[in-house]
Amino acid sequence: MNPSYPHHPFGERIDKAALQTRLEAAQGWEAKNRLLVQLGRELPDWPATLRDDAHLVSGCESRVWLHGEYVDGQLRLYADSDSRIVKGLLALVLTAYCGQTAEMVARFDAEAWLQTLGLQRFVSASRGNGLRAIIRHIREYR
Amino acid sequence: MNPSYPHHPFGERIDKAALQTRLEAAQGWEAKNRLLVQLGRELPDWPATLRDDAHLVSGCESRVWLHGEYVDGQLRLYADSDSRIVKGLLALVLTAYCGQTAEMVARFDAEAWLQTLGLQRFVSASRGNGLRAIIRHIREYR
Amino acid sequence: MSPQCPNSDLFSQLRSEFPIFGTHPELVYLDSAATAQKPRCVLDAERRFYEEHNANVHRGSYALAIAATDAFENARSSIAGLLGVASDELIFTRGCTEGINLVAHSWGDSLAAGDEILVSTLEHHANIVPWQLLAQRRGVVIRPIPLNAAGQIDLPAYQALLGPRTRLVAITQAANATGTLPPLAEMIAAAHAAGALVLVDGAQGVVHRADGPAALAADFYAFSGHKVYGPTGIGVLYARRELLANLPPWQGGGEMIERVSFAGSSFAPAPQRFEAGTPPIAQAIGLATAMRWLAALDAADLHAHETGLQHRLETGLLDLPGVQVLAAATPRAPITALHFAGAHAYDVAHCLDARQIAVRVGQHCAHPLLAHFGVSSSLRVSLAAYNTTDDIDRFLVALGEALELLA
Amino acid sequence: MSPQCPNSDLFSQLRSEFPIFGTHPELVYLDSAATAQKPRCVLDAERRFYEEHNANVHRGSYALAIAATDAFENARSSIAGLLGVASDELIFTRGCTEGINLVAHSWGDSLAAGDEILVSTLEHHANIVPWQLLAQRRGVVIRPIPLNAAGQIDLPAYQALLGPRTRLVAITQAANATGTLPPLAEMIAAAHAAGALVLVDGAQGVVHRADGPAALAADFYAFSGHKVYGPTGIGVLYARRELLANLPPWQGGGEMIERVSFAGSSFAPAPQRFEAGTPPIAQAIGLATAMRWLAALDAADLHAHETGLQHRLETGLLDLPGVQVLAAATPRAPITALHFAGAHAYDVAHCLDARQIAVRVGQHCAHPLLAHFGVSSSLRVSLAAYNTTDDIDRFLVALGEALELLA
Ligand SMILES: Cc1ncc(COP(=O)(O)O)c(C=O)c1O
Ligand SMILES: Cc1ncc(COP(=O)(O)O)c(C=O)c1O
Repeated sequence: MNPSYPHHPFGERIDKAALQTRLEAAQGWEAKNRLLVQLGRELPDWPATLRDDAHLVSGCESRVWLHGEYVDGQLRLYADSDSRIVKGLLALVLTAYCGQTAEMVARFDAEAWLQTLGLQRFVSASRGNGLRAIIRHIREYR
Repeated sequence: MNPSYPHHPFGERIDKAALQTRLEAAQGWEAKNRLLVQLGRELPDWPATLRDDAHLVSGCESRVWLHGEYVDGQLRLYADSDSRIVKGLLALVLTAYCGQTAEMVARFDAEAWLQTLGLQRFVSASRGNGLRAIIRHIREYR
Repeated sequence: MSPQCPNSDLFSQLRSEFPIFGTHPELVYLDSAATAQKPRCVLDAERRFYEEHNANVHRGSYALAIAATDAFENARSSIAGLLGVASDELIFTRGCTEGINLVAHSWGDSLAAGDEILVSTLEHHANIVPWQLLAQRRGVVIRPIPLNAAGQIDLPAYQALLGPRTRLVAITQAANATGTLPPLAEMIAAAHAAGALVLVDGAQGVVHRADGPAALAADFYAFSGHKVYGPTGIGVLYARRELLANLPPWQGGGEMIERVSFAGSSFAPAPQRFEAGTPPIAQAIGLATAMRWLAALDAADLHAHETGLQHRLETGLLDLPGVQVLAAATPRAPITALHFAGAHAYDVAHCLDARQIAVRVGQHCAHPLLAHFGVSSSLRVSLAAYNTTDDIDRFLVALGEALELLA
Repeated sequence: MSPQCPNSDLFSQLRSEFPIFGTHPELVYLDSAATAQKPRCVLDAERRFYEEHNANVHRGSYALAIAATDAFENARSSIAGLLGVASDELIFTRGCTEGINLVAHSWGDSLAAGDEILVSTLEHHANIVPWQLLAQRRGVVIRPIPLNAAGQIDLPAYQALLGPRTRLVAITQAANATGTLPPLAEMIAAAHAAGALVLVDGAQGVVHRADGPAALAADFYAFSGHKVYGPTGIGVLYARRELLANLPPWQGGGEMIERVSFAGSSFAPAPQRFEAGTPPIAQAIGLATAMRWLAALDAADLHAHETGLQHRLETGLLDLPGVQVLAAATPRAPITALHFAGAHAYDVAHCLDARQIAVRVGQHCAHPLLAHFGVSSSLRVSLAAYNTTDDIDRFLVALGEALELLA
């Protein structure tokens, strides 16, 4: 494990089922927003030195930095953003992908999952660009 | 008088009042069309040698040839077209202008007159181009 | 009519879907090649956009803007699906003319002096003048593809014109002035074999459910919304993805850029790179609705209906003296161009107009084609799905009387 | 509000003329600088055209085509009248962006390498990128007009840039990203004194009843219909008659020609020479309706209403910590751009969206201007006639809560 990327609980301590419960409890868009902000707070900021162009995912409205690598066949994934809400979204993405095998990463339909969580707004043709760019990036780690 | 342009009765034997009576009797567009065709027949064709570019009025849907000159201060006007209906219209124009002084030519509002005759269709922005080009031409004779 | 028109009932009901015929119940509209009338669903779709989703596209992050962007991009993918091509191969333009001009600039400006473009004599000015302007800019040579006596593309002459300098063949899917259908399949295959690209002007094709760009293997394909039952102010340019990827932008502005600074700007990928500024949003949605409406008609029924009416028309014309159908012997779209031995086409149209019969008269923005036939103007009858046998019969009666009056 | 807004009753009734607010009664629409909502009369006018007069223009000789042409040309003269210019000085385009591109090609392509165009740093990309593309084509030099610390045009620097090679000054009537109103009168006078032409981007001017091209003495003036309560897919380019008379065509096709043959073509006079192909007919009619609707509002009342709302907004912002108004000290159109010390503008906009408050966030197609302020994005509130004090109050409450949540 690379010590320079801050450790985060998503995909480990916090799993998809736990998040699903929390998101379902958040009724309505405003409550979901609050929850995303809260999740974003649980995702630690990266040190400024890592927030560089090499980690930047282009195609997002706010800046998103991403790092992934496979260790013993399992994906380790780290992410950061200058937007709190996008960080919340990244927390969801990390939960879905961290610790997964390459095959599962290739197969998992993150957009559909976010839809079931009531976050279709982030998956639409216009907003989806950022999310899609992130997922495309994740799928390219080897 | 220039003998090469065929003599016609409009503005002489046939005056505005006579035409007005005939047009008012023609109720509806179809009847007016018939009358225009008939008037057109009363306007003799030009000899082919005069149907040349020098006499052509551009800006008309069909070809229109025009000649005018002032003799003793009165306008002599001759016209021809390859369209029967336009010839009918030309017959009206000749009636309005032939024998008039330059001052009256400049002042006469042919479009308004045609409107009162129920021929507004020829005066509209799109159809009017041809008629307007003819009137502009007539006003330029000196 | 029944042999030619298996579904004439279905088609006679169509008329009621077009509000204009409610306003003008007596209107015999035979000028659909100039612009088609619009079914109610198209007008409703455009209005619904303004009333429910209006926002600018691609730039907003609020619900309304997302809905507007989705509606706009769904229109694109819906049209792409109907044409059998990918969404990112479709550029929204103002119309067919702008699409061809886009190609003439964005693709054409990379040509070298002496490169050749073959342009057929069947073309509308929209597929002639942009190439002439390009020729002036770049020294490109325009070679007219001649017609044979029947008014059809002279195929041997065309083959002879194709050469190592030929970069593009510009050819219509159907001649707007005579309806003539050129032998597109042969022509496109020959062009490709000679290493040239092909631009097909689909303005008169889409409305009659002709083959789309995929089936034709066209490199570029342009058409207008207003001629396919859609709104004015919208059109589509298709270009093959590999071509688009390498084309520079033509117009500059918002949407088509990635980054702008005074030091230099970088451009977005296709299709956005070619859609500078706010696009015709409501019109794209209206066009997609129109094309879905058209696609819902059975293609074979539509063809039988339209050609059946044209057959009835041309059979009826045989009874009238001095009437010539231009390019009569060529395969034709449901467009019939008439020339009269004894009457001026304008005068005939005028008489028809008095009976609310709308036909086009003149040179139909196709001077070279009319020049080929040696006529200075013609009267054109063009048909669409909403026309009826009654339209044809009223036209024939009125034409007969007009010719008598004018004789 | 009453001191700033003498007719707030009248304006609160205006909202009911906009169907979108019937569909979304809770919508707080603060993104009018991106696109304005449409009053019912505009939607009715467009629809009425399709239902009663639809035909192609300029080419038909039957009653419907004459009515369509008259409606289209009346739209042109109606708009010309409102702008105080002649009908034949107005070209219909797809929008502001296309108008500027037309000038950059038709006029710009006659420039020589080394000729200079001054472009202000306030500009929307639509008034930057076409000039950059021209620079690439012709070796023309683009000189940015810098801003002073307040975010206003640096007039002495501008004067110093004007020189014997200056051919054009491209300047907006109001900066879309900050609302800043540049000192147009001085700038235009100085440009003319230096022998340069001036293109004014009126995209954010017309909607607030700013001076038109005649009052400004602009040589070129472009704007979009969709930002002035009109339809998408339509815009207007004004150019002085003497300029137009000498400009070559840009796009080729129908309508813009006099004669076409393969030996060469001759072109129609302006404005037709610049309107190749079927124009956006219904949209032109919709735009004329929109501009007449706008002209029927009292200009002073409208100004008082919009600036009153902006004053209420900016007064309210003073109670919120960490909120900066960009270019606050410059005279501004009713556009207010915000930067937040402690929150990402996207996150704020997202929270507002949850309450149906629509604002624009990002770089507003004005990268150089945002770069000037050293911010990567801002949140923009832009106002129009239909906004109400309630809109402002709901925005302020929601903004306060969003900043708290995100702190
Ligand atoms: C100042 C300014 N100029 C030009 C434009 C471009 O207008 P359009 O996208 O309608 O062509 C805009 C629109 O955002 C603008 O605000
Ligand atoms: C064959 C053909 N090509 C191009 C055009 C031009 O279409 P638009 O005027 O809609 O741009 C037309 C329209 O008349 C046409 O018939």
